[in-house]
Amino acid sequence: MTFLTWLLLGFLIVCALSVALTKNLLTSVIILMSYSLIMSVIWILLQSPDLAITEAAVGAGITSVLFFVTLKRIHAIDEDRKDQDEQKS
Amino acid sequence: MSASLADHIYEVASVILFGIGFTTLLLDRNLIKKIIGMNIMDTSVYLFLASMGYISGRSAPIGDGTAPSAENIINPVPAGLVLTGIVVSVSVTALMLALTIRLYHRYGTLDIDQIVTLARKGDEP
Amino acid sequence: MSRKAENWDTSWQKRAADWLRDGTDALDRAMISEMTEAPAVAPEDVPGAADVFEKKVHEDQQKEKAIYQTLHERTMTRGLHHARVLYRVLSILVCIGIILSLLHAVIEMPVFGSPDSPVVNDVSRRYIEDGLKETGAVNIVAGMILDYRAFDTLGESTVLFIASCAVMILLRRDRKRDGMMEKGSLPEDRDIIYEPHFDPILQKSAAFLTPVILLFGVYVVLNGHLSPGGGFSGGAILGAALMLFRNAYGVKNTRRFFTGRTFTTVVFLALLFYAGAKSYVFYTGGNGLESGIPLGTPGAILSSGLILPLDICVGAIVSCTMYTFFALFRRGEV
Amino acid sequence: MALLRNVPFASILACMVISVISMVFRGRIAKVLSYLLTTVLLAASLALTWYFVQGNDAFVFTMGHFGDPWGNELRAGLLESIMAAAMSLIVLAALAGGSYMIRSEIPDGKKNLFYIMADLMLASVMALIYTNDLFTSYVFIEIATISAGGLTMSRQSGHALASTARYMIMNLVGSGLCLMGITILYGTTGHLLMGSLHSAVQSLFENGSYHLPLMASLILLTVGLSIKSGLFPFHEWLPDTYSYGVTAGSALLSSVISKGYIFLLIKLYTRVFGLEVVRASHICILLFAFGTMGLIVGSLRATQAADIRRMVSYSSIAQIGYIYIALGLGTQEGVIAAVFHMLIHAFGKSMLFLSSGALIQASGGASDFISLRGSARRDIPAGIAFTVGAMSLTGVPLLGGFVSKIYIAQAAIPRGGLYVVIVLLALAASTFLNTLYFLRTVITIYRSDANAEATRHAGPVNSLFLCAMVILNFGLGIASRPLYNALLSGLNMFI
Repeated sequence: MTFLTWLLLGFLIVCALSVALTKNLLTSVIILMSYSLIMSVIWILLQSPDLAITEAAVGAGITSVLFFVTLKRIHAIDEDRKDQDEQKS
Repeated sequence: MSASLADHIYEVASVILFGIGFTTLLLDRNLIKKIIGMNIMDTSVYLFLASMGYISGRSAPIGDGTAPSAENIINPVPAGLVLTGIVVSVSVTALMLALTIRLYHRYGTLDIDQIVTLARKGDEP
Repeated sequence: MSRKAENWDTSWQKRAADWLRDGTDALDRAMISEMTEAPAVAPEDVPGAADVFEKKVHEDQQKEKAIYQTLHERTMTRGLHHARVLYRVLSILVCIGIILSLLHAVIEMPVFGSPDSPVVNDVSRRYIEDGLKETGAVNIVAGMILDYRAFDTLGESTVLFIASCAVMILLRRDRKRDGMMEKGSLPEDRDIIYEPHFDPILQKSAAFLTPVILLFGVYVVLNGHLSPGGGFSGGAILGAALMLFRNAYGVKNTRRFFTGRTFTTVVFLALLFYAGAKSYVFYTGGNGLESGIPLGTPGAILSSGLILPLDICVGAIVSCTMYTFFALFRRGEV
Repeated sequence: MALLRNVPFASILACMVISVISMVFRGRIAKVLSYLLTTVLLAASLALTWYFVQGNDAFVFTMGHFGDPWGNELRAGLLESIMAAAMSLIVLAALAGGSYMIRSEIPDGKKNLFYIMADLMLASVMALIYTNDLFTSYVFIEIATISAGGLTMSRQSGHALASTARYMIMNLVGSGLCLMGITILYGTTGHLLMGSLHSAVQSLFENGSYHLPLMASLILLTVGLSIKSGLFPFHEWLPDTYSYGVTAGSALLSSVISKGYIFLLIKLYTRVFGLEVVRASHICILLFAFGTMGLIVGSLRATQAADIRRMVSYSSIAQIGYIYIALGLGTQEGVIAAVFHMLIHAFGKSMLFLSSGALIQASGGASDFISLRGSARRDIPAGIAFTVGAMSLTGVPLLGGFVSKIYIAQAAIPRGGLYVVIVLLALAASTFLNTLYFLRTVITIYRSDANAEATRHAGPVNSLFLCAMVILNFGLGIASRPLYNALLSGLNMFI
């Protein structure tokens, strides 16, 4: 039990550090997703199943989807720009 | 020091996460990274809060239809507060992401310093 | 040594140095290539040599000027690089400083998991021991957030509401005045390129999964007072199911049952009911009246007074808001 | 009479309900609803004030059937009701006085969303004023943050969006620190309601246990709230945010939201930690020092500004500095002087923002000092209002700013020694600088110049409200003694 706790908390910190240090945005969003999943396991360890369900649905689910859609929009804007530039030149 | 650190393992972990998240939110220049940092910071505080409610050897705050005894159940208050907090942070995240999309449309960059400079120079990129 | 040099580009030291410098030194490389470029030797015995010589001197001067220019820029950007390195180091120091100072305070906090910490007091005891009697909810957390501390939760639903309004300010397209707004939002046909390929695998699995997820979400919402979950988690699950459906079947099919008007109506009714019901409870509570809401038998699905209807309201608000966030992010329209 | 006890809860709920109803209507109806709401709230808060002036004691309103340590609570006293009345009046004035700009700058389909933001901002400030519960105040801090962002960005220009991003980031940092502070406080005491917290914190300080965590939470809460209200080292977001939004938005941000945060901080100091504890900790000296520096830096930057709204924004930093100086004295007189200056600044600054907006409108939309020449001749009420506001904040007798400066100096005297010297020097320096930049502006706007054909008047409603606010400012200056006494008895009820 204690070992599991140490492992999960260590994992959380590693995730947070790598999110802060990676350059690629998609990677960091995916790491954030796994961070949220680990967090929801920790809520179970802390005997709070309500939080575990909410974190899994909101943190790992909805928030990550919103991040992905944002990245997609940004990518789409980039493509749009490129198209316009090509049309101009 | 080390003994007391081992007693406070959740608190220590959440403080470290808080520091990482706070620094990313305040000092990273990429807007999306900032938002991620905000999420990490918020969840770290929730971890801190929830770890205060835990009492070793007791079970989750769900009864079985009979009046439970306070000796067997963990403190339910932090769980309720964290539940509220999670929803608040997801709303703020959505708002910030929407703002990021608009700013990227306008200025074609995610770097907040560049955005501010461009905004000062004149409206159009 | 040579091995090390070979691996330098991929080694962690290089990466760390790059990270510290915040990117590669493109300018340095350009500088080096310019410096090492062999100067073209002009032939001496061509007629009009003096002219060529003049030209060459001129070119040299130009080149020199350019090099000075680059040198100047380089020193300037060197300064910038130093500033960036300083910035990074500073941010690490700030991080460590915050962590250490908070650690200092935190290790004096009550020991983790001990039953004697100040947090375990009358407050939690009453929630646990009398919660069932006073709120009728088996799930103590649900009883706490929707009855004892209901004002917080009302505030939280309001946060969702105001966030969705703010996202609308930012992303909703106005059909009438589209010209005045920036041409930001993607036109529909453009969106189709990025959106549905009407992928058969996705559609088949969505056809199977969406009802299951919806059912689970409804279960979580309706059992909020009996089991873990409640309005927020259930609403988020329902919202996720809507997103999945939208991704698999596209906008047109989703708009058959969910438009901006649906969002407005549902959120309007749910929030008004929520605020009205809670105002009644606050009014009676604040003025020392009985609320007269029956609590029912604990454990039954129709029990615990207002908690079940409020959970349903919260679930409706959360699911619609989450889906609306998604739709606005996708197209600027629900 | 018993009905008046419902005013605090009813005003918060009314704001929420009106905002939800505004969602289904168009901008025009939403506007009417907002006006109606603020008027009713103003009347109700005045009635509540009258109820307390009669000699009734402060009361606690339980939100639900469970009292102090278990459920949420609101608490109302004289201080709270005065603040609530002032805030609803300012919201009404800002919305009505700035409506010409809302009409032209915000797209039609989104006007109702702007009014929703304003209504919810009023709800959050009301909740911050009345609440007796720390976690509720966190939730409403977030609502205030989002609504402030919404008010700023509804102008949709690139500037406004960029400054909203900076504003939101700094404010999220502040909210995170506040949440951490609340968490530590909860972890050491086990309470969230201010009444129980107060006794728990006092007994902990007497025992000497958990001293470090308590100090940490005090510092975190102070730093968080001062970041959000724009105290000196954290003020960088403020000028951009105040000068690129719509006029009504800047007036609301500077006069209502930042005051809500400061009021919450005062509440924490007096009702949770107790002034003795705050004075014993060094945070007070820090606030005092930062307030002084903010005063000087804000005034200096204001003299350099080339744009009228930027100048007014920088002068806001200086005025926030005054409030923190008074608060940093750590005495009861200091707190009253801070509240008094908060009121004066709220009225004066909203008037300055509104009148400068009208002057800019009268100069064809340009806000630099050259285009503004002679604008006061084109819009006479706005010119008068700007002059009066400038005079009040500079500290001309008969006006509120003069009295509040005297109160701040008076409050410093009991602390003795260095405090008096610093306060007097800072007051003198800032008065000099205030005179410098306000005089320049007033001379500029009254100069005759060729720009006379660019006349777009801000409308009669704007002029009407500006005149009303001019009268109010004079009233505050002349009737300062009763107000001061009311605040004093309010603070006594408070603790």
